[in-house]
Amino acid sequence: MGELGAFIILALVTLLPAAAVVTSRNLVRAAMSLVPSFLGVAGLFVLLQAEFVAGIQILIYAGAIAVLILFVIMLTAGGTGTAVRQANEQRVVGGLAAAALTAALLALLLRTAWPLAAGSLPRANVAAVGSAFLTTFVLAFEISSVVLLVSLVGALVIARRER
Amino acid sequence: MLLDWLYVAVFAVVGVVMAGLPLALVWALAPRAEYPQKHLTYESGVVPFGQAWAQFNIRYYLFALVFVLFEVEVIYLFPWAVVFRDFITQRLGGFVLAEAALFIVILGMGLLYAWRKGALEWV
Amino acid sequence: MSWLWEIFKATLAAVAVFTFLALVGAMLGVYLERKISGWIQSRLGPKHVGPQGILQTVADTVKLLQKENIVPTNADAITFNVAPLMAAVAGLLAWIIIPFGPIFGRVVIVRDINIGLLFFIAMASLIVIAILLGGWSSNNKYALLGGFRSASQMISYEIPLALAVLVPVMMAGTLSTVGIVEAQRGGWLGIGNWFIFGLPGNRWLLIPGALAFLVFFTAATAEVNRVPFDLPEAESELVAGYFSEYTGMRFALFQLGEYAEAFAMAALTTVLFLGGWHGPLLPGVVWFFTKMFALVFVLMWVRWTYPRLRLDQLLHLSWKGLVPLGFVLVLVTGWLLI
Amino acid sequence: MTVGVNHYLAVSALLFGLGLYGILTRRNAVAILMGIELMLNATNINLVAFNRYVAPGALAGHVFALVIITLAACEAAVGLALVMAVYRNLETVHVDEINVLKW
Repeated sequence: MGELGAFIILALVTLLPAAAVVTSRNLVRAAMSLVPSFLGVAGLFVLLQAEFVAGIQILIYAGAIAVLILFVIMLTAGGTGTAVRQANEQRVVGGLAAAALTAALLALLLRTAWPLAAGSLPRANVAAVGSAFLTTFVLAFEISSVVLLVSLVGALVIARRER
Repeated sequence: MLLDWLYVAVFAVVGVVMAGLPLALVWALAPRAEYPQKHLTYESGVVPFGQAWAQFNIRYYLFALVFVLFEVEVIYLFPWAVVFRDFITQRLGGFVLAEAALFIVILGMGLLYAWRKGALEWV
Repeated sequence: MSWLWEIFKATLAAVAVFTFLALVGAMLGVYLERKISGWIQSRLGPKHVGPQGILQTVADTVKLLQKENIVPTNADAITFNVAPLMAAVAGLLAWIIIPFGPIFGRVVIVRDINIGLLFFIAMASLIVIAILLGGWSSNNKYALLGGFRSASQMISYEIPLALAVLVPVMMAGTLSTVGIVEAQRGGWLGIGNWFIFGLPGNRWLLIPGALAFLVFFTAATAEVNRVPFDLPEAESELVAGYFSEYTGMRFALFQLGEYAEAFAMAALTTVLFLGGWHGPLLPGVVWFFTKMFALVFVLMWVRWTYPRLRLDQLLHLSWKGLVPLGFVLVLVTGWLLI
Repeated sequence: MTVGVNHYLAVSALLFGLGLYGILTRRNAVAILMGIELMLNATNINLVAFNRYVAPGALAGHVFALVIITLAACEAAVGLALVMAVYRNLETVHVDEINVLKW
């Protein structure tokens, strides 16, 4: 019973701020409500026994990406967004399209019989993730550093005016 | 494991309540003398002018950008650090260290690039 | 219903830790700071309220309770109130993983999360958001710029903090704080196995261990915005940094968050590098608190001995000094461990 | 009743729909990026849920989710660099005003 209660609370903590992000008129408040949504998702990861991924979610999403988004909003005077109309004119059509896709997704996901397997994840999943990274997923480990390098160089070239 | 994070959730909720307690006390106790001048923002005495939003300058963003990309590197180094000693006992220490060294060197080149291109300069 | 009992125990622990932080962290911290800075400048510091001025901070708090909470014109009231709460709660949450030492054979710790250190750094990164929102919501140019500068400083010092934490994690092979302290047990006079002195197996680890201690303590000082890194709220700089619009109790909440984080950083440095509760004769908890308050004393002592760094020197030190040094330390530790 | 895989799939589908709504109906480029972050979170929930319920043996789902978090950070960094460049040149971040093919 406890886990279901926790799940419902965390699902609400994820979905309600996410709704606020997409509908709020004030842009900084939208970015601010992004943080509880990320923390709610981190809570869901904890319920799924993915402790390391939950820690990384809090650290990277709520701690770094949200800060970057807040920085850019404040730097591009988005903060004054309150006066400017935020939603474009295709609001109704967009809403319908999103609702249709969500309904299709729900129908697809909830109706198929997933091959559930018993068993639970290794307890110390930091060590398990570490050994997975270093043995079976070595390529992902190394490619990620190349992706980080490329995106760092690319973002710096785009953002800075060539002097 | 779930219990640890139950403590974290309860700590957050109780923290917000306990931090809100003095605010509620102040709301109850503190006097209210409303006059418009009091609400003007403090510009060291000068009458505030214009909107508060910062004029456009790129260097704040550059530091946030470099921060995000180097923070992401922590994802890979933390599990490596935790599992490093187990690999040493399996005589695989050199191989694993080489992997992490390659990872760090590639990212070090990113830092070097940002350094040479002056992205880390404040001016 | 076992989990109802667990929630009750958790609330008790939360109330206990919060009052400990509010009393020891904020009140005692402010009192110590004023007394020590007085002593360093060969003056007396607070003396009148209570014996030796011990009740000075209590008087300050009561005074703060009567200060009116002013929200500046067309500021974003919700964010204005949420930011200090967030800073205080993040400071509180950082204390969950700090082990105080064994009493009757059981280690006193709120919860030993097995990704402890990652959780601590994640909480430290949440404070940056509180500062940015506080600065933005005050609708004051100087507060906003102060928020930017302070946030830039804190995010720049999070990378060396994370890299310096890697060294003890590699030596101990676990992220949980109790595990790290257990790995520093024993050794000559109970001190020999501290990570600052390297592992018993090979003493060469002394070099990366001690250097990582320095990098961690410097980054911790910068994370907590203390001199020589307290540029954002420096008197000579912007009006009062990100909390120039905050009056009364909300300002005190920001201070509580800051002092709680300062004490947590000092406690974590003892856990990571100075062997937590290990020490020759005295019981564990006494050792832990002496080391923690020694580091808090160093934090306050540094305040009156080092000039304040300009923002570009400060960022220069982090990105061009501590981050490359952090990388080198991780690699050298790895190489020495093989 | 216990929490099954369908619960998590429902939450991630809803989050995905909210993110899509955000992308389709927002004028500000940064708000669109926020919608993308929500959709990426939805996929992460799916990955970790499947890893827990369908294949608890290996940690493939966790590793995949971590790589997605890395790519989300890179995408946010480059996307916001584009927004800054557009703001510097065209003084606007509203996507429907950025219709000039030449800079």
